[in-house]
Formats: sequence, C-alpha cells, structure tokens
Amino acid sequence: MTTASEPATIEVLASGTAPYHKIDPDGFREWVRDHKERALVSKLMTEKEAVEKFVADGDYITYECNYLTRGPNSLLHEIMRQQKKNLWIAGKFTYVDVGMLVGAGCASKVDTGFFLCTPAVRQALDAGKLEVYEYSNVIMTMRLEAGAQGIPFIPVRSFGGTDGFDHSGAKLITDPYTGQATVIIPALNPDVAIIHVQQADRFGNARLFGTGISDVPAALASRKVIVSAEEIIDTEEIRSNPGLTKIPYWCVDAVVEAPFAGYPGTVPGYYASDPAVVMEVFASVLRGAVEPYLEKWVFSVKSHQEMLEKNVGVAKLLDMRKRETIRGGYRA
Amino acid sequence: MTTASEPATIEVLASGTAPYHKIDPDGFREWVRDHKERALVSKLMTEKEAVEKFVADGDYITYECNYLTRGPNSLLHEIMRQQKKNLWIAGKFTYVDVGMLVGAGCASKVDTGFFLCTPAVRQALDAGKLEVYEYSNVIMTMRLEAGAQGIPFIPVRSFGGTDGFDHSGAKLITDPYTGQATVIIPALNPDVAIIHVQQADRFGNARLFGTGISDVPAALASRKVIVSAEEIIDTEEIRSNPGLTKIPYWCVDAVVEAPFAGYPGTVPGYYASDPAVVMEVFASVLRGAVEPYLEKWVFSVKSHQEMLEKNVGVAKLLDMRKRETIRGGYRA
Amino acid sequence: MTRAEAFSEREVAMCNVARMVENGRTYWAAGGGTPLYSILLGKKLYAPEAQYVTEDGVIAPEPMLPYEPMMTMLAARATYRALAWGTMNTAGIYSQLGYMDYGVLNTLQVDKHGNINSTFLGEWGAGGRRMHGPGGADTIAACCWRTILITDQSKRKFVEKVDFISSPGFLDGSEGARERAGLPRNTGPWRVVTPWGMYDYQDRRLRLIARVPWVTVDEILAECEYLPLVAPEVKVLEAPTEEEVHLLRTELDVRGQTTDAAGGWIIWDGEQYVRGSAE
Amino acid sequence: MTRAEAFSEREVAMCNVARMVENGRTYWAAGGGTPLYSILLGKKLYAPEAQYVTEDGVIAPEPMLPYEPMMTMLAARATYRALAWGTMNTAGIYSQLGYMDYGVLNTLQVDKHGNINSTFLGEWGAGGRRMHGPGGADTIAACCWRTILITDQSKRKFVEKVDFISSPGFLDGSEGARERAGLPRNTGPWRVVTPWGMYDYQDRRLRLIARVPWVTVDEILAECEYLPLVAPEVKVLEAPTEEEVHLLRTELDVRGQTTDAAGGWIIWDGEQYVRGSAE
Repeated sequence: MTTASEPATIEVLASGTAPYHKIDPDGFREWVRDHKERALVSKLMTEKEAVEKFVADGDYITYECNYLTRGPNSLLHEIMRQQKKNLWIAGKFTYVDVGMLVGAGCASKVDTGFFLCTPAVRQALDAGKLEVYEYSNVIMTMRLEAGAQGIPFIPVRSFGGTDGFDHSGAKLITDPYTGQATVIIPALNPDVAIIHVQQADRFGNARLFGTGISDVPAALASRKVIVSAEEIIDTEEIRSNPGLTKIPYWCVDAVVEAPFAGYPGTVPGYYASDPAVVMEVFASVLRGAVEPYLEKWVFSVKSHQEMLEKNVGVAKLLDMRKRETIRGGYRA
Repeated sequence: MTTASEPATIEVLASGTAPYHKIDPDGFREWVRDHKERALVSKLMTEKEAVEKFVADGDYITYECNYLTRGPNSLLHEIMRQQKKNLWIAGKFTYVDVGMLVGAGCASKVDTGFFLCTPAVRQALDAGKLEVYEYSNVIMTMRLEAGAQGIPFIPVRSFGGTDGFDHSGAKLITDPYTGQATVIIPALNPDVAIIHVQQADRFGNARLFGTGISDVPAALASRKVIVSAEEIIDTEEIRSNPGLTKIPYWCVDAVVEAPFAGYPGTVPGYYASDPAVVMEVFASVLRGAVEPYLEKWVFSVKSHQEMLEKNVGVAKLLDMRKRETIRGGYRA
Repeated sequence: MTRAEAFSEREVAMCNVARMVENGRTYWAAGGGTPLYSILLGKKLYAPEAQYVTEDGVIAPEPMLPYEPMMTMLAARATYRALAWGTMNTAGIYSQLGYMDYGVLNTLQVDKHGNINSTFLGEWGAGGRRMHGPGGADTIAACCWRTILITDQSKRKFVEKVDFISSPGFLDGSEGARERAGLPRNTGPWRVVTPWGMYDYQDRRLRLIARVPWVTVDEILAECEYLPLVAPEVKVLEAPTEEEVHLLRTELDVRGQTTDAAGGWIIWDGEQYVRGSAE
Repeated sequence: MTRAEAFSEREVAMCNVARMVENGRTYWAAGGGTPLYSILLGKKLYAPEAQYVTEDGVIAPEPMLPYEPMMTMLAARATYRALAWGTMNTAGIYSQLGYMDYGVLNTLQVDKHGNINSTFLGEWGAGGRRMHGPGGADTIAACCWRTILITDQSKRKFVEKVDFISSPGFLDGSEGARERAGLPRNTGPWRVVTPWGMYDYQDRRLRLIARVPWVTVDEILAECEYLPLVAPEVKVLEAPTEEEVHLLRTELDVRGQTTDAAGGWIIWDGEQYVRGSAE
C-alpha cells in the first residue's frame, strides 16, 4: 500500500527529436462525431471508389499484416494504380510492401518497424525523397493501441536506450508512481487504415480469423477505414454470433468485396499463397526491378479482379484454395 | 506533422491523495518469472484447495462480472467460508457482492466503482473497519488494463474534475505532446483474481462467451489467478479453435471444475438465473440481514456442490438450464 | 396515438426521454433502469435505427424482452443479436474516441452546473450517507458528446452544489473548466428530465425549458433547492400515450421495479390530468 | 545419435541453439528464420514442452511443417493447433509482463555489450547503408528475461560499438544502464551463438565460452573486430547429429533458404571435421 507522493513536476529525462504524426485526441473525437456513420448504411463500393474517396495525397496510412499474409493487396495495388503521392507509411511488420510503395512513387515518409530496404528505397533516401523515422514493430502497434484509446501517449517497457529512441517521438520520464525511468511513446492516429478480413457485412462489421498484427487498433485509431473482405456475409449472420465481430461497423467507412485480395499471399483458412509469385515479388524488389512487377500485376490491369482473370486464372486460384487444408478456427 | 517539443519537465497539476495498491511493474515481472507455470501441468483442484492456496488474508482481490452474471460465486462463497480477512476489493461493476463480503467480515478496503451501500457496509464504515477509495467502473477496468500491460500508469479521458479524483491515486498532468491537461491513473495489479468462465482445459486455457467486464485484463494483471469453469474441456478441443481462447494457461494458477458456479445468477448460454434467490440476496443485503442468507447458502454447506444438492436440487437446475434458450455465440 | 389514462411519474420521465431518441445516433445507457428502458422505448416506437451500448460493451443488441429481474447487462437476453460483444473497456474506449453521441443516466443529486452526485450525501469522510458510487456514469458524463440525466423533481435532488462530484457536469461552471480538468473538448450535460419537466443549460447553468401539463412552473421551482434559470417560453410536454405505457409495462419494466420505485401517479379525469394515487 | 557427415555453418549455429531449449520455458522467436527453426528443432528433439510465441501473438502452436516460402507467421500452417491466437501487442504485452523466458534473435552487428544493430551501417543520416530495422527484436531484447543472439562469426559483425543500437544490450555496459533507460530490471543479453562458437557475458561484456571442434580460439578471435573476453576454459561443442540435420532439411528449412544463405560447409573426412565446400 502506497500513499500518492506529490511531485509538482515529472522529469523528462530524454526526448526523441523526430517529427511524428500529429497528436490531437480532441480533434480525432470531432472527426469521429462529424464523419463516422452511426446508422446502419451500406458502405459497399469498389476498390477504385474506396481509394478515390478515402485515400488522399499526403495521408498517413497504415495497412494490416503484410503483402504475404492477409495483406490488403487489392487496395495497396489500387493506391499505386491511382498514383497517390507523399504517403506517410506505418512500416510495422512489413516486408516487400514499403519497397513497392516507394518504387511506385507513392511514399515520402516511413515510420519503421521493419521493411526490406531495397534499391528503390535506398535511391529515394539518397535523393532526399524519403524520410525514415525509427521505431520498432511493437512500438508502432502500441502507438496504434494508444491512438485506438483516444489517449495522447502510452508507457512501454521497451525502446529505452536504443538509438531509435533518439530518432523517434518517444520520451523518457520519471514515472510519478514509482520514480523509475519510464518510456512513453506518442499515440498514432493514421489518416487511413486498410485492412483485409475474411468476412464482413455491408455495414462494415468485420470478422477476422487467425493471428493478427494490429487490425483492431488500426480500425479504431484511424480517421478513414477501408475494409476489404473475402466474403460479404449477411448481417443476420453477424448477429447470430456477436463474439466473432472484431471491428464494429461504425469504425468502417468503406467495404470492398474482394475475393482473393491477398493474392499472391495467403489468407489463412481460405487459400495458400502462390509461391512462385511470392518469390517473384521478393526478387523484384530486392534486385531493384520493381517496375516490371508493378507493370504486370498492377498498372496493366484496371482492377484486382481483372488481374486475377488475366494473370492468374481459375486453375491456380482453385489450387491455392485446395492447398489450404486447415479449417479449425477459421469458420464461424 | 509535429516536431517533438522538449520540455524538461511535465507539470503535475493535481494529485489524488488516497492510498493505492502498490505499483511495481518490475516486481510483478519477477513474480511471473518465479511463480507462473510455463509448462503444461494440470492445475485442477477443488474450490477449497484453490482458495486455501491462493487467497491470503490482506490480499487485494478482483473478481469478474458480479454475483448475478457469470459471477465466480462458488469461489466467493468459499472465500467467505474460509473467513479470509482484510481483503482489499476491486469494487467495479459489483452489486450485492461487496455487501456480502463486508457482511461476512472478509473485507477492509474497497476501491469503487459501484456497489450497493448496504447497512453492513455503513456499519463497517462507521466503525472504522472499512475504507473506501473513489474510482469509477471504467477507471477501475482501465487500471487493470494498465496492470495487464505491465506499465505503471495509463492516461484516460474521464475522471478529471470529480471529487473521486481527489480521493484516488489519479493525477492530472500536462500531456507533453499536446500541452493539454490529461488525467493519468495508477495501474492495478491485484494479488488475486477469481474468474468464472464457460470452458477451460485443465491447464487453464479458458474460453469466455458473451460480453464481459475485465476478465482478460484481470487474468493478466493479477499475481494469482483462480479460474472456475462450467465445463472442463480437452486441450485437443482448445487447439482445434485457438481463436476462442481468451486467457492462456500460463496466467492461470488454479482451475476449478464448477458447474452452476454462477448460481443464483446466470451464466449466459448455459443457464438463466434463479429469480427467487436473486431477490432473496438483494433483500438480505439491502435490509442488513445478510447473515441468514450466508448461513443458508454458504456457511451451512461444505462446498458449492453440496449447496446445489441440499438447497437447490435437480429440478431447479434443469429448469434454469431450460429457461436459457439462447445459444448463438455461446458454443464453439 | 391514444392518450394514456393513468401512469406513474417515472413513466412520464421515461417517455419524455424516449421521444428524444434519434435514428443514427449512439447511446450509452447507464446501468439497467430508467436510462436503458427509455432508450429501448424510443427505439421501439420512434427511432428503430438508434443504437446503444451498455457498460459490458455490448454493441447494438436486439434484446429478447422482457429481461429476468436484474439481468439487464451481460445476460444472454440483454446481449442478444448484438452486432458485437465487448467488455467494459470497449464501452469506455469507444466513448473516449467520440463514438458515443448521447449518454443517458440517472442520479441522486444534480447541481446548477450539471454535476452529479451518486457517492455521498453530506461531507465526505465526516458522517453523512454513502451511496453506491458512479459506476459507469463518470465515463458517460465525461466522454459522451451529450448527456441526458433522468432524476426525480425534488428539493434534495436539485441543489446549488452537489456534496460530491461523482460524475462531471460543467464543474465550477467557468468556461473551459472541463478541458482544464482533462476532459474532452465540447462535451457536457445537455438535458435533465424529471417527471415534471425538462432542463437544458444556458452558459453552463441549468435552465427549465419544459413542463408537464399537470404541473406549473412555480410548483417545479418549489421543488428546486437551487433555483434554475427559466426559459422565456416554457414548453408544455405531451403526456404519455397508451402505446408508450403499454410497451413499458408489457415488454420493458414488466415487474414495475423501475416505474413503481418512486413518485406518484397521474390520472386523466376526463378533462385533464391530475396527480393522484394509483389506487 | 549419429554424427552428421556434412552440414552448413548455419546448421551448426541452429543445432547449438536447439540444444539449449528447455522444457517448461517460453521462447519468443524473432521473425521466421534461424531463431524459429532453432526453437522448433529443439522442441522436436530435446524439449517438447518448450513453448513459443512469434510476433503475431500465436501462443504455443504445433505447426504443420514444412512452411510455404516466407509463410512463417500468420499463415495457417504456422499458427496451427495453437493454444491461443493473438496479435503483435499480445506478444509485446506478455513480454512486458515477464512471461517470456527467452528471446531468440539474429542480427547483422553486435558489440561488446550485446547491443544489436539491424538499422544502419555507418553514421545515421550521413551516407552509410540502411538495413531493415529492428522489427520485433527491440521488444525481445528489452523484455525477455534472457536473449540468445544468433549471428555469423565475422569481423564486421563483432564490433566495439554498433553504429546504431536497434535493440538494446547492456547499452554502455555500466551497471544499471538498462534500468536507467526505462527497461525492465534484471534482463539482458545471455548468449551469442555463431557457427564457430558461443559467448556469454561477464560483467556485461561479451566473453567467448565455447568453440566448435574444427575452429580454434585464435581463429575465432581473428574474426572479431572487438576482442571479447575469453573464459578460462573454452568448452568444445558437439558437432551436429544426423538426426538434427535431417530434421532441419526435411521438415524445417526444406528449401535451404536459411541454412544455405551464408557461410561455408563442414565435412567429416573420416577422422575429423574440416571446413570445405559443399561440392
């Protein structure tokens, strides 16, 4: 049992010096009040409409999982196809994705995390067209967690002592309760989140199966949320098992029906990956030859569905589905 | 985009003056390291063994839900039966429970929340045998959330300006990111949590169905965790749908098989309440006549099962089960 | 809509709250008594597309009515056919994020600035009478965009200054007081509804804006320890309808625990409503 | 256990980590390469009751092996038959709470105090070479009770001071440096394993404690830019067994992406192990 001590101040022992995305919990609340639909209205639209409407040049964007695993790839492709500019990317648990977005000319800032530092990324860095701020995967997802609670910062037990700390928005303070040095990190409220889920209804009530990265915090923390779904299911189905709904409709601004949106990656419980194309994208970004990949898989088609039709075909899709033999935990 | 400002200090604008349960994130980590079983070993035991082993006089205790709804009633009764003393109760979302525990002579401190302030409670207060510290339900569950993350405190957007704040462990500081006045509240790491769930395996992997209060944070935040379960299920069943496991085994110290442990309340999806006895307990605590209730339902029996046998009987239990006709969301 | 012949005072307050419920808005119902029943009444009769949460984090249920006694949260019937199930922190976090348009709550004591006391009558720590505490109301009052408070009309409930601020109104009434205390911007008390009338706030001070037909403004003011401002035109509220009280009695508060708990009854004598007993 | 006839350097390191895996302990495997395969190898052969998590918050899976290329987290085969599914914050929070006994990670550069660089070679912001960043390793290095680092034995990897601390070791090596930086008490680097040897820390400084039979201490020290302390008795590690390399090649790293990615091969010439090519 401890009686509250009463320091008049809390010491700030160290502060990172990097720019960080604006923190404004009250402004975020007002955005929610003015823009988030609390009525049950259909938000179904095409990937083209969703990206036109909800992704703007200069936006801070987070996407969930990555290009290989339940990635919102149809939306990522559409963002590149629409040539969005100067995006600030939450580069947590990413792999080839940042290299693709930078290669496509869409990104000018990255908070990392982890990403493959490809020739395109290095060129952009050298040319001063890209800035990178230094966090780590969990620090990024904890920033989203704080953003998802509407609070300006959150204490964490990692990140202290690293050089990343210096190139970030973190601070080291004396915890007023224990007197111990404690790291706090700034909340993250992205402008836009794109998330691929297994099932959603037309209002945006979304089910996710399997492990995840920060899908739910990202949906809560972001001003604009685009959900793509392997399957659109009926709201009656949602109401029949409310325990499966991970993201409620009111967080979601657009719902895109997008079977095989994770291609060439896997969507657990639905289909395995296409290993040849997974290797192709790795080879492309690592060798600094991302353009041919983008040309073939993104720019030469008008939509994800056209890409599946022209470049993949039924046999391969059925084979991917066939190779995914695990069902336990992935169905209602 | 904001560049980190660098104040050398953060102002503490106001501090609550109440005692609060010790905050010691590093000590909690060491407790976990030294006491939490990471091997898969059976933790099945009787309610008597569990309470003898894991509830000590003077412990800070949290229980989930309340006496009416998925309450850990068989464990609460056992704590009273074993006449544990000087417990400090997390009185969030509680109803008749605090009145029962105080009436049984078990509690000497309460962090509230919400509880029926019964004659027994008022007598204890007047006699100086009970202290109450002032929080609110969400502030209490957010304190548990901070404790469940191993951090010393967390910012919140409520509680500021109340008189509860003054009689609590909260502080008002200037957020170093926005400069705005921001409330922070101390983490809560109870000594013991008791939680009733629908299903668990013998190692403690637990499934919860329906809405909840702070079951998962309580399990993570507490040094000693006793789970009672309507059904003990096989670990094969747990592994068949990992998405349903809400509390992993390593948090749990004791597993008690306890069908109808929520009696006289409901366990959603399993059985409805016994309305007559629900009214009986309300009437008893509100009229300051809790002793006859405790004598009949707690002290005169050796175990919850004996109570079911002697005081309830098969017909009533089957009727409670029959009246619970809703299944959607409550089964794997 | 048919005029109801007889109804209780609590029923009047619930009907008046129910008529304010709007489609496409979110409500956090404090606890399970009058606030929840008011919202359900509004949803059933006037605004089916209003959505609500309760403290256990249920999102937009279609409950199976009536409830068993005291089983208004967590129970299967109360959380039936929800769009999602959550926890207390789910409710807390959505309200922190600004997703909750309205909070509906009741209380023991309210003061001129809308501060709410449900903790202590008298001086804290020095005698007096401890009550049940804020429960979820503190978060509702702090974080919902607008709060609707339901209480009875009586001198000991409408006070100059509450003995203990359990849930925040406009605090000391000065501009920016809530923000200075760490609460979200542009939030605060919006309406107070009693069986006799309705209040809003002018410059953060309680103001009477409506009354029921069978009570005068003076009668209301006589039941206020703190004399509220009075709007230039005090509107006259409609009496409950037969549909409203029928629904309340057959589907919502079927055991009358909420509606009968306090206050008198109002009866239509053929020409007007008069206060009387239910006998 | 049969002696393996030929194996790669990476296989040596993984086998040596695998043999340290203990029953009843928890492991956080960084990413999906050598750390994950080392733990799986140890679990399959020596410590079936060791449990692990990966960054996506999977708890204690029984994965369906082998994986598809690059599909070592989130994929159905990787998270198969887990005891629970979580998220990245699940993994982070359990490690913050002290539930993770060991973290296993690999790196590009390590210094005398066990600090890890995976972010930048050269001076940050002034030329040099950006790498992939810490990923989950920062949290692993900060919060697991003990960390096991896997890396190759080469001068450019064992340095006096890393160019950039991506994940914390003992920082400047002074007592309490980690605590002063906000990290949990009594945590820190525990072992470094390379294809040639093994290190621990004495007073927070790297110390060579074991070597493989086919490499001398002097050869190891020649591949350290920073000369580590050397234990009074440098143990000789056992070579990989046939069982180990068979399992690695048939169930774990079946495409050789991890094991073939760098380093030479070791071959039994009938009398002793010699370094050679795989041809």
